[in-house]
Amino acid sequence: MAVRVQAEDFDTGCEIKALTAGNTDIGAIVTFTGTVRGQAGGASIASMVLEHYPGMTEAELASVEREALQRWPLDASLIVHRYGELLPGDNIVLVITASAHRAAAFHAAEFLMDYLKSRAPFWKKETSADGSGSWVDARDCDGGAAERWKR
Amino acid sequence: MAVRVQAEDFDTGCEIKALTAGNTDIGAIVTFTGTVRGQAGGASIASMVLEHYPGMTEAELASVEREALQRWPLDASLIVHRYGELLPGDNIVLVITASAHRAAAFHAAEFLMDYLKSRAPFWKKETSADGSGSWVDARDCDGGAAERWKR
Amino acid sequence: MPDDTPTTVKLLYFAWVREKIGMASEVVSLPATVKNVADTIGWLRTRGSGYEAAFSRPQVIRTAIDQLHVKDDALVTGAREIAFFPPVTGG
Amino acid sequence: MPDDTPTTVKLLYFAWVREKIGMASEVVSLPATVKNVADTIGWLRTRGSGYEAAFSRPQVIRTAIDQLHVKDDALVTGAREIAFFPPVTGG
Repeated sequence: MAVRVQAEDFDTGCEIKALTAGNTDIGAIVTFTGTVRGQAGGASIASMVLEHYPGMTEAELASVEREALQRWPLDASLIVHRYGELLPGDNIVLVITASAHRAAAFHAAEFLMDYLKSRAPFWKKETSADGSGSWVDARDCDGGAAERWKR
Repeated sequence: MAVRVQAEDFDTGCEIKALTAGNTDIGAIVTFTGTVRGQAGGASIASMVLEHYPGMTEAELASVEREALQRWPLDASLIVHRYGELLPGDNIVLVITASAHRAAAFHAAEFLMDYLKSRAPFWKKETSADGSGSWVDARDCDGGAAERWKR
Repeated sequence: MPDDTPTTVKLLYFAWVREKIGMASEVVSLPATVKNVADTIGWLRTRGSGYEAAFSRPQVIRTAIDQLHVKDDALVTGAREIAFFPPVTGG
Repeated sequence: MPDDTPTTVKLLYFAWVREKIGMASEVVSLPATVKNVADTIGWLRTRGSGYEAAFSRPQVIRTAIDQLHVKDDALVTGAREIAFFPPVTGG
């Protein structure tokens, strides 16, 4: 059960090993890795800057993780989110969930991503190939994706 | 788009890298890793043997993968399933799905696991700590999990 | 082929079906009276106590013809390979 | 605290709110008439063209008080830190 906000890259394989080493109760591990796409709405992206709200980011991610732990029987979980300048293909976010139950691991990971996208204070600014920068607009469907977990 | 049936272990991190290297269209990568649990119904498991039907296994996994590709916009996918003798904590199965869309990657991975568990000709025999062996019974809920994707 | 030509086919057994029968595969000539999967199972049960033990609960036996899952009423005519096994437990 | 004591609070701005205002944070004394988030935004808009540009569409401004998401009618009394930002786009 951990949350990290960092400028450094992460390695999904290493994070899985660190999270699950020595635990033979698990059975099911789901990871979600989000990466920078080279295209956005037809335009080429040269780079991206992820701004965040230090302190609140960690608090929101921890809160989202606690909510997942209350809903699903997880043996382990991890959220890693990067900030700073990123290039196409770079890692942005990693979510790992581990459980004895396959469905729990899948649903908790999907929940974590949906909630994180609607709540964690990050903002993306894309720089296109011609050097112009623009803030990414929030997509309505991200709010909707989080909405369906309401209860 | 690949299927592998092998005795050897796999490394989830390496498989992600190999599958997605150089592709900056992706954005979302989901992995499911299934591992051998050290307990089954309260009894300790010393080891497990996975028997399979060579030829049919590969054909069924490829068929399940084709079905997923028809349903979701995937940029890449991989199914790796091991056979032979395995110990608690060992990897059994890996599914990776990569897409521009987070929901597609999640749902396709869950579908692949549900279908694979109901269709791929593998059988698990567990050896308990006292040396007795027993074939694992199919769980009704695995059939049900596949059933909900019917259309 | 004419109805009364015996079908020569490879049978494969997996998991506890294999263990109860005591072999992994065999080649047999199916009698002309054996038309579908259920007939094949009925005929196999007459071949000895191992077969009888393996197929005593036909409802838990799954079948593949030429490596495709089939139901009990699937015709075995022209089959090259028929496999019998318990419900699968991979993943 | 009595109603007419001015609230001294740290304001934080992120993303294009920060860019339009031209700074990332400042410490201000809110007038006693400013009771909630909507009042705060209304008051900020009177402070110059950068603020007016940042808050010209209040419906796309999100607010956190002491690092918790709040709605426009949340009271600012006792707040140590109020942050204004566009809808989040992480993940």
